[in-house]
Amino acid sequence: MAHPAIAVGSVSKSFGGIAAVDGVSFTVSGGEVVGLVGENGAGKSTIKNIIGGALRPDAGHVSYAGAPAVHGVGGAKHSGVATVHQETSLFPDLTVAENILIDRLRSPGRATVRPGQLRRAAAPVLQRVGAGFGPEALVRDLSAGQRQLVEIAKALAAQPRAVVFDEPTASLNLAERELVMGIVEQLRADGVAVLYISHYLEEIARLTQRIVVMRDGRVVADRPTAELDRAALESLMVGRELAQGHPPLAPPREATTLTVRDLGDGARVAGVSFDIAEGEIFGLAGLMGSGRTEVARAIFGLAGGIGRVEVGGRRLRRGSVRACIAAGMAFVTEDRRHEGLFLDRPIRESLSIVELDAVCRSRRTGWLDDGRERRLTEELARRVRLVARGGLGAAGGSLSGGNQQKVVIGKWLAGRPRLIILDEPTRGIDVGAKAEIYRLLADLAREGTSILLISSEMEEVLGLSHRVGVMHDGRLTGILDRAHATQEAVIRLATGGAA
Amino acid sequence: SSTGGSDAANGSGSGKKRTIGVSFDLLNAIRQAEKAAIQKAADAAGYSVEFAVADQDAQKQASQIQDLIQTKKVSAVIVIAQDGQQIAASASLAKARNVPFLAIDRAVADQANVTFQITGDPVADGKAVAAEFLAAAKTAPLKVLELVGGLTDQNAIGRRDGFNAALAGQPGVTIVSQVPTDWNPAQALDGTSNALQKDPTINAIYVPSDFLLPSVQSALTAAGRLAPIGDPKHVFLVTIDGDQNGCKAMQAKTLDADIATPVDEFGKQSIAAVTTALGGQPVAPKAVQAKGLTLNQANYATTSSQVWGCAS
Amino acid sequence: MNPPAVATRLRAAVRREPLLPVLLVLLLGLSAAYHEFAAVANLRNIAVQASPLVIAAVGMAYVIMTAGIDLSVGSMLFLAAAIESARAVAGLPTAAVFAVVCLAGVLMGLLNGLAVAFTRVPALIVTLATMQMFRGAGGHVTGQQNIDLPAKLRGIGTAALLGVPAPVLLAAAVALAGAFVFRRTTFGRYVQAVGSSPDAARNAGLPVRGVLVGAYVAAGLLAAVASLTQTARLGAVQPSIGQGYELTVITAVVLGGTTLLGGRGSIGGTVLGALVLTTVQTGLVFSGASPYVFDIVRGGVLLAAVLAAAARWRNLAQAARLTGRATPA
Amino acid sequence: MRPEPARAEGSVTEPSAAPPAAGRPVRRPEWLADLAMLPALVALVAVLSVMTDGLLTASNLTNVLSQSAVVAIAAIGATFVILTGGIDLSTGSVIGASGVAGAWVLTSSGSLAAGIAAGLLAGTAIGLAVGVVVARLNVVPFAVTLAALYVVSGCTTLLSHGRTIAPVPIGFIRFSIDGPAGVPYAVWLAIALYVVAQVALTRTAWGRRVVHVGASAEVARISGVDVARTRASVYAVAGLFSAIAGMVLTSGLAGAGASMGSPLLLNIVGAVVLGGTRLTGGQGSLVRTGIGVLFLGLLSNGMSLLGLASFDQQIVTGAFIFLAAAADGLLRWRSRRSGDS
Ligand SMILES: Nc1ncnc2c1ncn2[C@@H]1O[C@H](COP(=O)(O)OP(=O)(O)OP(=O)(O)O)[C@@H](O)[C@H]1O
Ligand SMILES: Nc1ncnc2c1ncn2[C@@H]1O[C@H](COP(=O)(O)OP(=O)(O)OP(=O)(O)O)[C@@H](O)[C@H]1O
Ligand SMILES: [Mg+2]
Ligand SMILES: [Mg+2]
Repeated sequence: MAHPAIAVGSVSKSFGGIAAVDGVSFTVSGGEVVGLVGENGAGKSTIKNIIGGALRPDAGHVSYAGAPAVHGVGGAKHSGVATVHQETSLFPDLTVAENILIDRLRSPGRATVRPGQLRRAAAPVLQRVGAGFGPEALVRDLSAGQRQLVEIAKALAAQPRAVVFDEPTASLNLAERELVMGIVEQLRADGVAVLYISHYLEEIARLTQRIVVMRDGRVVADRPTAELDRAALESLMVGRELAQGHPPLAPPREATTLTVRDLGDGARVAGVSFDIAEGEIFGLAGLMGSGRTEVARAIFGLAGGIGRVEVGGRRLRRGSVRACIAAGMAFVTEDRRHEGLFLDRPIRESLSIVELDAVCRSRRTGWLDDGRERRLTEELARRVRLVARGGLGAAGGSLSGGNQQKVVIGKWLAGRPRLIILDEPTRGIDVGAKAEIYRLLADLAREGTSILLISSEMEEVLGLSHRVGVMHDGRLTGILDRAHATQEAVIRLATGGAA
Repeated sequence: SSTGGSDAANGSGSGKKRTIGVSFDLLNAIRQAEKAAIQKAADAAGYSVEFAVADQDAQKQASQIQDLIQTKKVSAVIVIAQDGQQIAASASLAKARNVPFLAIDRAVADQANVTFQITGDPVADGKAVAAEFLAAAKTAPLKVLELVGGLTDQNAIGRRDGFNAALAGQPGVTIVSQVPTDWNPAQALDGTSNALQKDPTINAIYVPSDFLLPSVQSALTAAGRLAPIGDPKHVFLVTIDGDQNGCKAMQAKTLDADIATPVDEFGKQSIAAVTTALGGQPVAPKAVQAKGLTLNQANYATTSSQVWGCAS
Repeated sequence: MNPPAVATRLRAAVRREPLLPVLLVLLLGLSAAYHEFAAVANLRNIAVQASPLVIAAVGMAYVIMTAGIDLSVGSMLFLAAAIESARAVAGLPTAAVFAVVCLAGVLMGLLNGLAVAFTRVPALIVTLATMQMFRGAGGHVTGQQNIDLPAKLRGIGTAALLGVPAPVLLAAAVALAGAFVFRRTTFGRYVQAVGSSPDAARNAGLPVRGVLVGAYVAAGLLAAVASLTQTARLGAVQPSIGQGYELTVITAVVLGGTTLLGGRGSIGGTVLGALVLTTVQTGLVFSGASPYVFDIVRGGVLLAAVLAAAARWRNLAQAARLTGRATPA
Repeated sequence: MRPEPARAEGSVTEPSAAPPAAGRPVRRPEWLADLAMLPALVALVAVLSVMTDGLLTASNLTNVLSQSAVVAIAAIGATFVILTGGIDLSTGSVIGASGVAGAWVLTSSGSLAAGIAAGLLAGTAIGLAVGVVVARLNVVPFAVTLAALYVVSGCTTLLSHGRTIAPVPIGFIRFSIDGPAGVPYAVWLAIALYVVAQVALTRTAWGRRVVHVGASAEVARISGVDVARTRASVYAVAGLFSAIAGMVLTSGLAGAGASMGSPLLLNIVGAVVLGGTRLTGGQGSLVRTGIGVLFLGLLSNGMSLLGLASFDQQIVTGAFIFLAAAADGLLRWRSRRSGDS
């Protein structure tokens, strides 16, 4: 019989004495989509990196179509294996076309690079992934979501025999998710082998024929998709039963915490007005690029200065993050690796940074008190259920994506904020962690904290929010209360239709 | 007696040969000549020499002198100061350890702790150059381009002031442009080309040091003005120092005169002073200014042998 | 072609290289102030004086584009000159001498490149170290003496083709080649890619180390070429050659709008930067100002350029963001 | 403005000095990292002491210390700047400027206090100006400080007419000649400053913020750190320390000249990075810098004892700077090979 396109044989890999992957074996054959699921830190991305040649396994072997893998990214590419990275790996200063064709810049049969030819070669691939931007655009100017599309286009342009997707839809919204899944199905139809890593179990259920479940670096199950229902899958991943659905919401209080009037950033977003009451969770839905992030950043003083923002009735000086924090605001960024936490400083410092003054012996002197800092940070780590195998002294970069996100949320909890703005808080987070974060948000709301929740995950926004605001092309096109907030209504507003 | 001294020092195999520490500000052609002169005189007098270069770093020079005196325990130090003022600290250190402290080539401001000093006489050299210009001006009036050395270097200042003073109010010689070179060949080259560009009637150039000569020559070449003496295109050139460039140019008859620095004197007299001082006598006179030796086409045959640049 | 087209093209060019109008204004202003300035001969002067800087700066641009830096240019310049003047070498036929010097440049660059690419030592430190080593080595070769060059080696400093001086031709050739390689070859694209994001480069399996080495070799080679033209004009080799030159070269590159963060910049801008710097210098000589004023002016110009560049990149990003979204595939 | 992934990702490739070890060791790795260069220093001492005689004598070691004092003090400021991921090329000219300013007031007014105050004030002011430009307009420090280098040294030379300001009162010179235990006051001052600075770095919120700005300005900004203020403050501090160094140098040289500081720049930056403080910021300490300074100090002292020719000294220094840095780099690399390929 034909060899499987990808065969992973008892592969192990550890970082600084911590086993990230431990004796993992599975195969992916042409024309099948295999799902790889597991909690944050289970080792999925590590496996992907090993298959893609970016990491060398400590033990075990990888083979492509029967041929043992030559180490190195080049080797994998050469044998027709493409990977779509979780954290995109593009060149911000190069054009989209150059990024997509980075391996084949030279025009066929020529010694030189010809921009026109690159453009022509890139355009169809971009079309295929339904990108809304041209091959000439600089990646620097694209949003997180758009970058993900470029990343996928890059993989497809190589005409691969096998593709590994690592959470390709994490930064996409419904429409584009559909698109990507269409692409995956197309690939399968073309006989390409696909390894699909995702935390969206419905995607897994829909796309895959077989599911490999990882926990703590080991494979705990490798079964046909048909045999696994959602509950079974989750308990396999987490190793325990999960409380299903969203936690109950307490009704918001009377007093309004946040008042936003005619907010704009001078570029994309304008005329956004809404209020959030004490203890209310206000969802913000919309297509990618609709400007939700911009709104969040504008409120938090990171972008634009147009419009009025009040917290507890006190008008805020615009464009000043510190003023916002002083007024009790907190902001969980969508771009955790670059804005969320220090990748190469101890995790502890990322947790204590917001309340550094609080861990000083006396606020005025600014003398740090290690004891207090340790107590505070360990308390926070517990509250967000952080899994840091290296301890809080380890570097933030050594955490898996999900646990990094927990740190980013955790650092704000020290200050007991009145208003938390979360931009894609559960992006790239496993079901277990998600449930924890949902409960955390519900608890915070119950204690009276107001929450602005931006998410591309429809059922998350609908399930968690008292009210849902919908954005379209930089405008707030409507606000639906819980009763009227249905998928259809949101989509209609998000695509510019009337409420 | 110096030979006798040397016999005494070398002959007695006790190996107790006295060491002189030498610290230069930098090392280039003329410094090499000065180094050689010191070495020669020292060998003759039976001293060994510890040599250090400070790469134009005043603090480094201070450190080197400190190391020489305190750790190497040299019997005397001869210094070409990077900075005539800042060397004072080192001088007082030497005084404290009562090690004779001698300065050559560049004058030291505070003479209190200096045992002996022999320098060129930049002002006199500048005057000597001016004299050559005046002589030449008798035949035809000169329009002069004056290059100026580093504006923070007393020698450069002296050479400029002596020259200007001697020419003040003299008919026939007019300084049409002054170009600062900061002792930088490239700057001299560009400055000269630009000046020749600005005023093509320039027919004489004062080059304050031989090591700028090649730059000036190629600037002239580029302007098609490099011609031997007698040729109407010839530009009247006078320089100071008397190194190999100068001598070659003299032979090639493209250079009219060169005021040679008496580096051998520096060596001889400083080492002599060391011997006196180590002998316990006071050195007199304490400060000597050795005039430059004028080498021109007229006296070339007779004088060139005494010019260090022509010796090699 | 019709005027509006010309206008738009001009505007585009200016947007790409904002230094262009600056240079023109500078030239016009100086010509107005000093009537000898406008003379063809003088402009040729400026071009000649600028050419070593242009050549060295193009090499530096490549290095800076990879988010690196090369402090050893000045010393490479000196060591190359020293080797050129060495008895053993200077005796050879002219072509051979040039070959040897260029080879020396390549080797020096190779040393820098290998060190930067294979040890994780920051470029600043690597080149800080080699800066000293090369100068020391040069000192060995020359014995800290002034050495005249034989006439045959001064040719490329003084010769001219159709009235265009050799150094200018050389500089022009280097600039064109540099620009072409940067825009139109995989190496050039990789240089920008590596500077733009080393991580992504590694993920994409680009020959990161090869690219780094290549950039530094280019810098070394061009430093040697610059040295050839420079010494040919000076006619002699002094121990002080190239001291502090690295800062001038870097100034020219930064002036040209290349950011020290790597990934962004252009060869054309670099050339303009060198020209502006030289023009300012000549202007100061014409005005008879002291060299210290020159330092102050140079610093001021650099600062202005950097601020302008910073603002410019911001605007570009803004514009691109808005259009980038709009452009349909 | 959105973050520039290019930069942020760049920081990912830079390793954490301390790889996450098993168990929960928190500070020990930091300490080990701080002392990474110590073996190299010891080795150097060993080699030099066999090759030369009189290296390890008390008087010579005192000389090494007093000769290193100026660089040591200036390197403190440089360390803070580099910790934020910046660099200050103007250090050398600020040393000159503040020295000249101080010496001028000192000689003209005759008051020691006034002179020193003037010097420190001048340096701090320049540093602050540079810092404000770097921070508020946020442009690349390398370029800004390069410009500052030209402007400052140019102005100083212009104002002092290129002359050296001397002589300064003998009492002022004594400061770098004698002191308790035969060790000059200058050295004691340097040591004291190192203790203070190291404490400020590791034990105060300001120090922590400096490191954070270097580790990731974006993260710091979003977490409420006033990045601009922190940056500016760091350059002001650097200016202050350069000024102190300038005054010490003036006392050591019995006079101040505009260009006296410029040759020191290489040693200052060299010492900081040699000690193992990361040029991209976020990792480093004054312990490391101290080691770096001693390394370079001993090296040049040893070479002048060996009577090496100046160009050989340059070669050796260069080689050592590189080897030391490479050794450190290789260690980090090895420790992280497993990390990113
Ligand atoms: N470069 C690294 N250095 C040290 N430890 C690492 C490194 N990369 C990953 N790890 C560790 O390896 C384990 C697996 O990480 P990995 O990223 O594969 O998890 P994951 O399954 O992809 O999680 P997520 O679903 O959040 O992406 C984690 O415990 C993480 O801390
Ligand atoms: N990383 C980025 N760099 C530059 N511009 C960006 C970036 N991300 C988004 N933008 C711009 O900001 C505007 C709004 O994008 P934004 O990210 O806020 O959309 P969004 O609704 O938050 O969708 P998503 O969060 O999925 O990107 C768009 O014009 C986009 O081009
Ligand atoms: Mg992952
Ligand atoms: Mg967003």
